Amino acid sequence: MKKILVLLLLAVFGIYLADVLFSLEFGKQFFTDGVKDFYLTKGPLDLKVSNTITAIIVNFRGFDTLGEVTVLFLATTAMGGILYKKRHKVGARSVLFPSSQIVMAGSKILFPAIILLGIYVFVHGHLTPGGGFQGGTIIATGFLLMLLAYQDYTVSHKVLTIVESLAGITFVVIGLMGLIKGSTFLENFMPVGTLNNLFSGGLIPIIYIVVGFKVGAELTGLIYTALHEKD
Amino acid sequence: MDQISFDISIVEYGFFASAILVILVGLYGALVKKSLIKIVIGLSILESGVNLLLITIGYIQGGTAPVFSPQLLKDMPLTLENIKALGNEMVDPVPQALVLTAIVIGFGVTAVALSLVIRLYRHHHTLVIDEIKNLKW
Amino acid sequence: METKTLYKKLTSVFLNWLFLFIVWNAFTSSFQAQEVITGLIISFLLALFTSRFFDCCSLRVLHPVSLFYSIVYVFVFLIALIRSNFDMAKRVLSPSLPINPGIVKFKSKLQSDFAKMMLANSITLTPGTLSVDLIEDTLYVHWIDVKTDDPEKVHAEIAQQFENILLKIFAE
Amino acid sequence: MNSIVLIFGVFLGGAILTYLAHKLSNILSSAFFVLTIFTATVLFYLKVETGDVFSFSLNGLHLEWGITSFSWIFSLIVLGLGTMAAVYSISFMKGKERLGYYYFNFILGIFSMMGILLSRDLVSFFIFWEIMTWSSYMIVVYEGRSVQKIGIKYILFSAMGAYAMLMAIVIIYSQMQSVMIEDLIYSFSSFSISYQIWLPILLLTGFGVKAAMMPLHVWAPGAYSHAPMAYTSVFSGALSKMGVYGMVLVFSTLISQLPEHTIIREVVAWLGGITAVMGTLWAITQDDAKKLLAYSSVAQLGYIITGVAIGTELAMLSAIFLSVLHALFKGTLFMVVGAIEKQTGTTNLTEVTGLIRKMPWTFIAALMSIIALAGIPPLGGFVGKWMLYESLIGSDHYILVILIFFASTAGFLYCYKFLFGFFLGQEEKEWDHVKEAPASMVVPMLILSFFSFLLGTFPGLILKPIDQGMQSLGYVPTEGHFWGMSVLFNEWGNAVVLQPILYAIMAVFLFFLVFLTLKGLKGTRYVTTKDISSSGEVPGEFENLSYKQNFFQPFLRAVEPVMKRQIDKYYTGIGNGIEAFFNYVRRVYSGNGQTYAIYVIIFLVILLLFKNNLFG
Amino acid sequence: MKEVLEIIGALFVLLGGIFLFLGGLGIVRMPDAYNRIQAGTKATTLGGMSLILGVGLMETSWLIKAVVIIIFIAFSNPISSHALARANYKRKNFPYLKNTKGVDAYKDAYLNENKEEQS
Amino acid sequence: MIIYLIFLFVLLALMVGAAIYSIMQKDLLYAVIGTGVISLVLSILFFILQAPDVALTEAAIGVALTTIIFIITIRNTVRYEDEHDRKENK
Amino acid sequence: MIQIIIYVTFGFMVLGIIFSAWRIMKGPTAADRILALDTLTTISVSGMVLLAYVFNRFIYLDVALIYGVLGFIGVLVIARYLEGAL
Amino acid sequence: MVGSPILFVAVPLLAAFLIPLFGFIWKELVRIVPGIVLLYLLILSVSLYIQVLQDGTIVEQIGGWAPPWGINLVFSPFTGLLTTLMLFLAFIIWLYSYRFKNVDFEPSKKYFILLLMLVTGSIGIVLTGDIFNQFVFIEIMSISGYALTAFYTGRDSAEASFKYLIMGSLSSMFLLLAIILIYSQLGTLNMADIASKAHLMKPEFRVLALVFFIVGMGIEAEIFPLNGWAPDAYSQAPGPIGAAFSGIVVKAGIYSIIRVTFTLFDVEGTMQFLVLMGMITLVVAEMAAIKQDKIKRMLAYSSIGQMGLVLVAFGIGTEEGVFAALFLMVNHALVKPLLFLSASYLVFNSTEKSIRELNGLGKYLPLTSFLFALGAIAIVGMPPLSGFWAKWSMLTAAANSNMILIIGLVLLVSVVEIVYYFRVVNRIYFFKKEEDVEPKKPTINAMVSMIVLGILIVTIGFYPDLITSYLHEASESLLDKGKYIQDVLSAGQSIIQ
Repeated sequence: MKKILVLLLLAVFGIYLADVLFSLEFGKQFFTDGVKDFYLTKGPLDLKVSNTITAIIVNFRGFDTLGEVTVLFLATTAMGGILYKKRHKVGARSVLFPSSQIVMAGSKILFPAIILLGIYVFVHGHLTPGGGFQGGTIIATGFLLMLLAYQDYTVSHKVLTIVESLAGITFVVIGLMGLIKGSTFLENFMPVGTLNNLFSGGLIPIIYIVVGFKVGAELTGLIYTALHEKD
Repeated sequence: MDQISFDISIVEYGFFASAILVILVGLYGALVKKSLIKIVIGLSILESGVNLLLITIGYIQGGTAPVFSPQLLKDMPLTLENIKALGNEMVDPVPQALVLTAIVIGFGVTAVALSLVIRLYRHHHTLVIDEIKNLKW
Repeated sequence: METKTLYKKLTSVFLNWLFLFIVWNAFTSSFQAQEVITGLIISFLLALFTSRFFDCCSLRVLHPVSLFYSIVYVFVFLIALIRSNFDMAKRVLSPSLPINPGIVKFKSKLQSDFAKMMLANSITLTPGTLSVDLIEDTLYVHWIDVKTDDPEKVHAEIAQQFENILLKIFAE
Repeated sequence: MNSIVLIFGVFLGGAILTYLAHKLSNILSSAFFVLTIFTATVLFYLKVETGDVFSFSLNGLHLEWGITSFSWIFSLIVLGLGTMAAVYSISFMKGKERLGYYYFNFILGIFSMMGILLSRDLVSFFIFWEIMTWSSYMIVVYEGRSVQKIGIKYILFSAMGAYAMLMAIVIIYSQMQSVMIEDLIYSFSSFSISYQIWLPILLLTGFGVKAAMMPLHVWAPGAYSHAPMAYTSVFSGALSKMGVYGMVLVFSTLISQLPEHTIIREVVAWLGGITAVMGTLWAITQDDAKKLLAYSSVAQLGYIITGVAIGTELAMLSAIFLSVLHALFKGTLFMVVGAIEKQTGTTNLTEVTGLIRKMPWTFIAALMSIIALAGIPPLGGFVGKWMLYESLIGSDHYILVILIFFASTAGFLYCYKFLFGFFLGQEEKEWDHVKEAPASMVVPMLILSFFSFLLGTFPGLILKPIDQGMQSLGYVPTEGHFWGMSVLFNEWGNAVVLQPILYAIMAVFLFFLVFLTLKGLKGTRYVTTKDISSSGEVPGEFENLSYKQNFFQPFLRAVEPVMKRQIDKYYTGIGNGIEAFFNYVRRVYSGNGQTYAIYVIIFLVILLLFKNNLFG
Repeated sequence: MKEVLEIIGALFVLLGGIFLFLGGLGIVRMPDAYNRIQAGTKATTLGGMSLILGVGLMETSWLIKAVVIIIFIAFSNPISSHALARANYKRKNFPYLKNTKGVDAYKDAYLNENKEEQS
Repeated sequence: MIIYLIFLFVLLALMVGAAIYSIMQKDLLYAVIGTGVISLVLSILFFILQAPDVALTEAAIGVALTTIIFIITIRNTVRYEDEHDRKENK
Repeated sequence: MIQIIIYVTFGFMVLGIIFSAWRIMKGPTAADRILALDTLTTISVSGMVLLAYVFNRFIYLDVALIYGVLGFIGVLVIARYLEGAL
Repeated sequence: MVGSPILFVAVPLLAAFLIPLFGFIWKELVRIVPGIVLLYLLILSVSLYIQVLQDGTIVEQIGGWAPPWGINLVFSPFTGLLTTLMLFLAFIIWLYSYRFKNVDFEPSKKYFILLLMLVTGSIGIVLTGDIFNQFVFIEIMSISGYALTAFYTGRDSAEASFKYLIMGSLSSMFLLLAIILIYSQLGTLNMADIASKAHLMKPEFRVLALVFFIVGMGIEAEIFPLNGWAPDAYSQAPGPIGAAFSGIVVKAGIYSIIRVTFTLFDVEGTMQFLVLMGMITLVVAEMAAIKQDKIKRMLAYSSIGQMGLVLVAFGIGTEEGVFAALFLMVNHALVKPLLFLSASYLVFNSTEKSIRELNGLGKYLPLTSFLFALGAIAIVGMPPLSGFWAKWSMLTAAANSNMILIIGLVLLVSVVEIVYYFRVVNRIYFFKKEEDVEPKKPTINAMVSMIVLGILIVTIGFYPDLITSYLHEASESLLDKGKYIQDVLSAGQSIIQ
């Protein structure tokens, strides 16, 4: 009964949505003077950032990114708060037993590489696809690999917290520096360099590195908290 | 070999339709399924559909990713005209930026949701949503 | 004793650094000065942090002999891989599915974890075999076409060619 | 400083001071309490004159405070009764808990009533009205007995009334962008016809609740009987008069402007009449003195409402006169009950007997008030009722007259019951320890009953100000023919024609009373009402043999069909129905998160389906 | 030179495609999980490697990165399939043995391990 | 040419199919695998729609992280959607 | 010529995808599904590289690289869960 | 230049990131720092607000890019008012929860971070001039909300939180869909830009976007069929958080829906729709409230009802209506937190948190009970407290727009409200205390915070002119759409040239 009702409702919803969306033509631009053109010219020319998406995320709409980082931060905090129990079982392991020697040996060599990959992704955020979030996620995945492979692998919560906090603080402080040095929050106050060089884009790589560290630490903490949740 | 023109005008509505379908399927899961985890799965599927829709909106036929890589610039001088010409052949970067944010946010929400599911299971020893209604009326 | 651990540590940091630096350059695949310098710094810092896991090998791997055998290994491996694929293709495509699966075991002579892992991986990718588990130095292998279950013979059949080269690479 | 603001300041400051002083000592608090009310009273009569206006603006509204000669009359009721009740309270409340709370709300009550009288605009009127409501509510529930029932009923009806009033005020404001009562009177005729009909009805609903008009009276008995008696005297005496005050305003200024006002007048007058009859009947059936008086109040207010609704000059005059008198005698009677309650611990008429010798002064006060209440000459009640009959007859409401006459005659029954039950009859050992109430309780009673006597004898004392007040409401100045208006008055107007005869009757009655009492004192053996040895039969063990038990049995049997249909029941039924409905509705919050999510989609689909209708 | 490389690359790509397909076919046809893992891993690993190498050859400036991807695939795929096989065994899904005559040398080790855990 | 379209349609269909699969599947582990497939296909679709950044993010978050969190939840709760199935499968 | 080869390759990949999808649907054990997912991942990585070539963007290779690495860990997670280690 | 609106977001974020570090240094800092931050922001907000009233709207750009391209924060008299109000409440709530029960044990760090972020999210929603940025802030707010709702481990809080989460996810989906529709048509995300170009959209897109916005933001704003999460969340969250929900979060929700309907789209019929929805919300909520036996749940329903009233007032659409709505919001923001705060001390040690357990507490917690009663009187709109003036403005606004039926209904519903509030007050004062409930005396800081609210309520009640001029400014600034667009879009011009 409920299923039929829901299906009917969804059908109506879908039909209306499709009706409107199908009036759009796939692969066409539907507006004449959007903000897009501005970004596509200012990004490479003024900011010297070849990846326009990065330019948008970090600079034009950097505030969103600050919010986004905060969301992740909050998700970690929230998870900690929600899963909080008064007594943690002494010696609770995240993983019941270690994996086979093959995986252990493999992860030993993959781990630095994955971390390096993460760093590469966020350092080159302004040149290639990817950036802080993706890099951070990759780093967290690297830690996840270690946590999966080894039973006794621990990540220091304190270090994670410190990294996370420092990164967050740096982000905000950079923003505030923009307010002081320039006139607005998150304004670029560094030389922008030349397009497609590693050292270009002014603040953008710096912010993305900060974001990378922060996201990496946050997601690692999140996974770590979740893994230790066991009855 | 140069660009193979990836002409997908025939599938004009394919992306829209499947995005909408995914949204609907996700919604169905969130609305009908009894298991809490299933609901969360439904919600995350929903998310994916919305993201796909957003990217589809930003797609421009024959456009390429909005990254001015050296390969694309080919030693052109960095003038406004050149950049504009290149930019006109690129897809809309704004929806992509938005989707990036949306994905990360969605992940955060999923994480919180799942930790709540664990809490609920700890408390009620069931995952059936119909049995978890101590708070009503 | 202390000097030895320090030495071990330093080698692992150095090797790690080298490894990461190579990987970095492979990632960037542009050899601009900026990139290289950044890569040096980053991979050094990272090597410091992750060196505690990077104990796969000693400095011996940089010896020319090792490097030579490494290349040999790659070729042997590739040949085995291709062979295995054709073998697999044959099995898959033949309508009767000519298989006789089973799990066999043998003991490996290799010492270091890394070497054992390489061996296991190689075995996985070579014809008709799939390493299921590695306990101490006993390797359990799922063999799609079991010919024998005597460990010695199995060893000769499956692992001999790789193990010899690996022994040379890691000089054990 | 403006004198009005000064008085309000005194009230508020006094209230807070009293409350705080209560934390230190009860005596200090009591002193502050009485002092506050006295100071305010004195200040009011010394300082405030009719011309005084204090105007200010608040939230973009122009508000004004000032006294008119009409509201001055009601201020007499409020302050006079208030002062007396305040003095009475001190002894009455001695030894009770939360005195500070009581005093605080008492002062606020008096303050808000004065505020109502002093407001010249509707908004401050409403504000004071609401302060009055909740401060009185606080005292109604003060003792906490069946508070969830009585208190809620009171606050519910008050709120409905107040909101009806607020709605009217809001509409008035939107119509003329001003809330001054004067402006309302002038521009009322320019309102559209539907407003002209609906606004008075809304206002009357509001006032009718406080004045305990027929279908809206159900809160009154409970509230009157549950408040401490010291406050009930104010409650029933003064607070309900605020409703009357408002009704007078509405009838004399708004409804009189309506082209077809008679229907409203008739309806309200009939409601008043029915209120009177029903109140009386219910009062007769009560065994509890408080309840009895409470219903009697309802009945009395019925007369007044009828008078107000008829609205001829004489009717209005009589209604206002009755209001003043009702304040006096009902105030006294509640105080009497309070005194008895204080001394004996109960107010059940069937239990307490023969207090006449133990509480003689109380008895005198009670007697005087009862006479006034019953409308027996020479006390004030008679004058008022006479005038009412006269005005009703004068305006051709013969059936109403019969109704009211019936009510007031039947009223004798409960008057008798009250008097007899408490004071006369056999004495019982149980009540031997009972002593006269303390002086501070007796004196206010006596003063009040003296005034009701005075006004019965010299109604001119109060009729003159009333006349002046009515002039300010737009009634023609009656200076010339005023005394001719009623056949009752002598040519000087300060006394009643039938005076000497009445005095004679009174004297004989009193003589007999004294004689009988004296005779009874000698050599009579008192048998308690529970003495079962007095008869051959063997009644039940604790059966009360007093014939107060089932006092008016035959009469009650006669009126039973009328009594059975209590309006209260209908209200309860409606209330229960509504609550059940609400209970049903709130099941939409099913507790299932998924259901809520489905609601979202349903809502969305509805919006989608009707989007063209909804959004242009 | 460039053309030749392109042609070679294209051939590699085609080979890769075929092996990817074979991998898919393998996991469909094989009778039990272990055999499927064998088929899937080998075929897709080689398929992916050769396809990527082919692309690297077609566009020589991409070669280094392509090799990196190849190495990653070659390194990680066997590990994951090994982990999968082990996990499958630990879930008591014992291998399909033809005519129940085949050998299962791992069973003893597995049972021993379980005993240790229980004790 | 037509093969590209088939490729695309297969991907789109696979995505929708995986969505339906993971909603309908009683075993939550398989449902999680289904979501993995969804994000995988989604990632390719993003890639095709010229959004490498998004594809990267979807891959990074959708494949490993979401999976691990779901898996952890399943580990801490139950693997099957309703109690009935759990009994049968144990 | 090259174009045709690429078309054909895409065709093979489509078949591979369909087979893997079928295996995911069909099961029967969890390992089969994960294996299919793994296969799908590898095919996707290859497909991405090929698409990068089609689109002629070098930077797209990064995506494939990262996808390869992460897909491996995703499979490992489920494998470890199946093992009972999580 | 006193400061910049960006600080309202940046400083709390900075503090939130710093708090974990402070936790390592000295545990007490974790508690103190948020208070300092909130106080600082409150002062800043007040001074900025004064400046804004004199010099006109401040439009703060971020990243140095002019509004259509960059994100901007708009500190207008309207948003400034809300910001100040929220910050004030946040400070009060912080003061209250400084030593509140369960906050005292370990995760207190998280509690304060989340509280700070809840406030920041709400403020961000109000200040931002960008539709997607608003979405991000809504998510920040919601996630902190989920976590805070589930903060108590013992109760059914996780259940409430999960419901909230389901609804919140749906909400964010609809918001994203609406953003997609708008972006596909206009290519811009800036609110002012959208508002100025809205007529360019195809009508079906506009209406669909509006519908999605209404559904999405209606969930945050607790419109009737969308508010199932609210009572649960309010009642299960810790007391101060319930106060924050009713005082801060809902305001943000209402703001967002108002911004969309008033500024973004000019679709005919929206106003009537708001009135309709507000009315339904009001009626149903009060119906549900009357039979509640859990005190906080009752307060929650009452809060929803009040929000319905606010929507009705907004829906009247005239300047007076908006003024009344703002007045109602201010009143509600002062009173409902007071009720929540005092109620949570009243039911502090009871397990059921039911109204029955309030019996006779007036004697044991006199001041708390008194403040509760004061709040009750104020919320039902009895003079002379602030609630009356709010209701008065609302009713006169309705009367001036000839919505007599609305007046009648609102008043009827108010009667219901009175009934259930006075039932509770009766119990507090006039019933015998239950044996097993041991009342707990509020701590000093909690007392102070409640008293401040009480004093404000009384003050506004006696002298509403204290705030009315600000409210008028605010309502004018909300209604003047042209000025908003011009303010925002012209602010960038100077920088571009």
